[in-house]
Amino acid sequence: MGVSNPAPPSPTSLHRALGLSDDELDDIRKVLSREPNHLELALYAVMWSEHCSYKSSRLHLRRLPSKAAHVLVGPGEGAGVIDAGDGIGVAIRIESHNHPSAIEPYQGAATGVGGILRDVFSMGARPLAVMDPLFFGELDDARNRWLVEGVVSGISGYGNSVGVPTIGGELTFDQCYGANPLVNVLAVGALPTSRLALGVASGIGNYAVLLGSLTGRDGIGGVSVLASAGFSGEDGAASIDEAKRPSVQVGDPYEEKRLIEACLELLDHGYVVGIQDLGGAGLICATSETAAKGGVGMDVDVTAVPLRELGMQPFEVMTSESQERMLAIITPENLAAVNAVCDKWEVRATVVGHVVEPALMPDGSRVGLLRVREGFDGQVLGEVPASSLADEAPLYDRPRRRPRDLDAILADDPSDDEPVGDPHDDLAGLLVDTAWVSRQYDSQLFLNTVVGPGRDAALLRLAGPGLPPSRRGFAVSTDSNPRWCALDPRNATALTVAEGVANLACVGASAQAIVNCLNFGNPEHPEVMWQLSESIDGMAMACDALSLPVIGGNVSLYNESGGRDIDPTPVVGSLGVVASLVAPPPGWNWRAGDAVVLVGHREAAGGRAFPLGGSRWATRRGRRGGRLAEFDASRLRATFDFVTGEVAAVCAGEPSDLTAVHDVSGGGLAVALAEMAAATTLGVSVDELEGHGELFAEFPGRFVMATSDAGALVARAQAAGVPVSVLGVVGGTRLRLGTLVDLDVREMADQRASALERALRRD
Amino acid sequence: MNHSVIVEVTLRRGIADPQGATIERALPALGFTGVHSMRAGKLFRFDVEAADAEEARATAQSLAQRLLSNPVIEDAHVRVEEVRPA
Amino acid sequence: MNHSVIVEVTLRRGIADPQGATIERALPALGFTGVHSMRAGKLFRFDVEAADAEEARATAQSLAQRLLSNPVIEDAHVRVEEVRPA
Amino acid sequence: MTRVAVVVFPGSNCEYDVMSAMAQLGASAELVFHSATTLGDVDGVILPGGFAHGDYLRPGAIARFSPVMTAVSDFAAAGGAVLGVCNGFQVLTEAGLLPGALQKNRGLTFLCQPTTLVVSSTRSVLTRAATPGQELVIPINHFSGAYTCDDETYASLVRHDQIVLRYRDNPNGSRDDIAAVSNEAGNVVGLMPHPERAMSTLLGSADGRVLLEGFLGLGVGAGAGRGGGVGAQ
Ligand SMILES: Nc1ncnc2c1ncn2[C@@H]1O[C@H](COP(=O)(O)OP(=O)(O)O)[C@@H](O)[C@H]1O
Ligand SMILES: [Mg+2]
Repeated sequence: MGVSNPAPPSPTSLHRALGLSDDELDDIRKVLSREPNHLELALYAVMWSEHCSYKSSRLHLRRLPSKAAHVLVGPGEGAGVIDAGDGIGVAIRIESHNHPSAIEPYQGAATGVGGILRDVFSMGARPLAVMDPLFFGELDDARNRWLVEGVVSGISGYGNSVGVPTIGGELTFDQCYGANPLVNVLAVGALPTSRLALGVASGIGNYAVLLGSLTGRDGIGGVSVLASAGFSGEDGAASIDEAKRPSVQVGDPYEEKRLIEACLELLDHGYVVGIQDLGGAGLICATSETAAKGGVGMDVDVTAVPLRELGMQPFEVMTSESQERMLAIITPENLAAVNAVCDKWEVRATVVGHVVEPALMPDGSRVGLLRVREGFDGQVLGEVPASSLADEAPLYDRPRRRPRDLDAILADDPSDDEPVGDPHDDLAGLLVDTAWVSRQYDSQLFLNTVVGPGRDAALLRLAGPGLPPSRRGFAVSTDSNPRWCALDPRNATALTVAEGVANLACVGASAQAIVNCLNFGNPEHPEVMWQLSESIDGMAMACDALSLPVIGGNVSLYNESGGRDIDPTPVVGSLGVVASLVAPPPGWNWRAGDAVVLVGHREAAGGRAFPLGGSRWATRRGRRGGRLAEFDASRLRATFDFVTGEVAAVCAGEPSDLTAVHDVSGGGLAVALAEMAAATTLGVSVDELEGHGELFAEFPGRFVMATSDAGALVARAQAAGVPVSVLGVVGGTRLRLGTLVDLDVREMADQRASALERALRRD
Repeated sequence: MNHSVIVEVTLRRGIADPQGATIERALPALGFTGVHSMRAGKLFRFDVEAADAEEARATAQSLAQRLLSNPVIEDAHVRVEEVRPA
Repeated sequence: MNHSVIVEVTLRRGIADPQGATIERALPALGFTGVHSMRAGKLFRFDVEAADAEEARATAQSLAQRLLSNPVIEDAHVRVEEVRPA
Repeated sequence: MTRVAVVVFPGSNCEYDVMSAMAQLGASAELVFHSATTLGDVDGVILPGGFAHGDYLRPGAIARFSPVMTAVSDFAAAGGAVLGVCNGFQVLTEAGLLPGALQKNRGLTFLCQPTTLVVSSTRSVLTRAATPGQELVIPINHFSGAYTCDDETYASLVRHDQIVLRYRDNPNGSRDDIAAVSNEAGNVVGLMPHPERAMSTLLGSADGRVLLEGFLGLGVGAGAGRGGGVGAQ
């Protein structure tokens, strides 16, 4: 299939139609020392978009700590990688697929899974697990129910079929996500450290081979406008050819499955010099980034790219976001061997690029040029410095402003509210089992899943095809709290990091690193930029205090609808390692007669003993103001270390009196106790509680533990300098919490189990 | 009156159809040559109680758009087939 | 000559159709009344190179029986639509 | 039985899990790619779970035409022990090696959850080491697992004692709670649950062992079931 000639020089309005500002056009002119042509303008437009260049957030992201001795690869590659021991690296990455999911929930979510997996196996890691933090509007709206069902079945349809277990996630409902749901996807993979691969092009004369699907007009964002500009003359934005509308991408998990197997086999054989996935901005992104990283030039032959549709323009070929494609850099000698592996897996492989010498500039410097050509020896359709696309995008320090009404909101504290109403209703409304979601996901493939969805963190054996033998395990948790973040994004994000570490501690894993997905509103609103900056500072503070590197992330901005921004929603994915995993952790399985103890400070750090600001309890009552607990690093560290050690001993098969562990998180102590009772249908009786505040206040750093020997556990906690108090004894069929709650456990458990499905089915 | 309706839902032109493509790739091995442009879609048959075919078509059209397809990626085509007393 | 073919695959009578039943159950809540006997099926469109419509139909029929449907639970119906030069 | 072929279609994904279960039981298992025309010198064949050819069209619909399936049919016809797990079961029904078909689950969602199975026949190569009425906790993991057949086929299944396992609490709408069926001879079995996922208490259950041990002819007393000597070729 042929490509047509480059379009004539751009009309002045074209760059704006493509989403480039006048200043950005000037920057391009400076880089090129001439006017860009249509194709070049299109390449800059996609590469300098917010999505690809992080132009509003890059300045702030630099404040996050990303280094540690065990970090093999930090931010900037497909995924971050840590050394997990035993010669095994663990790769992790999180990304958002919010906007596509809002219009086609099934395919939007499905292609989100596909994209994040490619990030992980582009590092040479076999994808072992997916998690899916999801945020929707309230379920009384039919469209939101349609979105939930579509998104969940999309993740299920793609993840199960591609053969990667989905082991957990988040599920949050709030009116602020009504028109703008958030669909984040996290993936973890593991590799023999010797197979680590990077997205770098090197070796003059090497080939860039495009692997996988045909290229169609998928997801050609604002650039689609260019098409009509190219054909319909003067005003680029005036008429959009219907046929060239950006089209929704459709996922093909079967292609991806074969692509995973083929790529890992290529890497095992050592046939690959560098490899990168094709994500946003497609081929132009993969070619310019690999060339820029290698300091080389690259010639790309647009006519070589296998196409799905007739009549595609060069800019469409270069920027298409067709799914299930990878770019591998190989030596010419290995081409036949690469083709043989690809044939076996029925994966298309086409040489589309040549690595070339950096060009000699008039000033004597050498610059790697990305050249788009019609045939390797044919006409040059566009020619730009590769690094100008990849690394030299504009950087904005957008105005920031603390919301003017924030003080009033903070002062309106629900902690002072009289607990009118029925605490049973309050508790029942907070108990929602997410099993309706997670049972639609294969959570067990590879025989690694020791703790699957529905508990605290997920815990998996660190094992998989092609990995060296190991007794280790790894744990993953995703956490977020937009209600907190709306009040105090700095402290809230720090506390969210702490929640993640607490969840890992519950399965005996010590936290090694985090990744983040920063879902925020419109960065052109100074309040949103303030939230983003505060949130990043809070994350940095917590990570410094807990010695956690941030090894990757993703920023999703412009999450708004009708001019209203979503509540700030930083999602933290945390990764931990268990040194010896030969027995399951205690989980929530307390037994009759066990003592139930609260480990950690009973009262929050900061102003109030039992803060209800931003709690689920308050939100249910329509109260969205108030103050949060403070992040107290030394308290948290001591408690986390103690709990992690206690549970890790159980995982290692050591004798222990510990029978159950659960951290106190969303919904507070009442919800934690109710969840444990529901899991076992065994009740508990707790006498002394400080009223509804202690039942429903939310602040991390507290754990409910059950033990067959309270004296021993209390002694160990005290020796570690961690506060501990005995709450009560397990037994009977009722959940009794002070004088406020007295419920039949079985009934409560049934209600909790069916709550989500009832809300979705409206009965 | 009962109108028997058929709604055909197919992916819009330009939208990738992995299912159709996979079926097409399997054909040569089965000895089918000369078969191409395979596209997979969905089919719904149902009865609509309506005074006349036009009313039935309108109901079916609305159902097709709102529930049976997502216009962002799919086209829906409605056919009113036969009429039987309700 | 290219013959454009449509194959409709529907569940055999007597075989339960949970998808059709689920859609039908959802209808009243969406304001659709008088719609019933909903059955869900599949649709395949493809081109067959053949000398004439009969040959095209025979190829499509065989494809429909051998691959596109599972005769244990499904019926397949073949329609040759239009003819275009190959 | 100690040598087992594990058939890999493009899109299969439980092959490594089955391999590891086989290794745990001391059998030597080898992956056989779908394009192979022979199975090699083996005593049994397993078609693992996954999504052969993406499950596009229908689960198993394209896979059954793979070259290796001719060898599998011949092996089965000669009395060899053949096991299809989940997607493998779907392939065996599409290939006509087992009666009936597997339809979408009643609730129209994928289901990954533990189920309790009741052994209803011990005449098959899968259940020959189990006892009738024995309950086993084994997870399911499928979208299309509702066993379907016409009345005539059903009567014949009952008459020939081909219903191998039933769900205690039917999760997917299968006819008569059927979770596994065999052919008339009992040497070809398909089941929707995943016994290889129930091999260790670390992962929740070890109840799959009795099935896979039986398949390998381990723990089968002389004269019980069809015995271990069903290997062909
Ligand atoms: N969308 C989802 N997909 C899969 N699992 C989920 C999803 N949402 C929640 N879960 C699981 O439900 C459990 C409870 O989630 P959550 O209340 O967020 O836990 P915590 O408060 O401990 O962080 C976790 O194991 C989580 O992985
Ligand atoms: Mg938790």
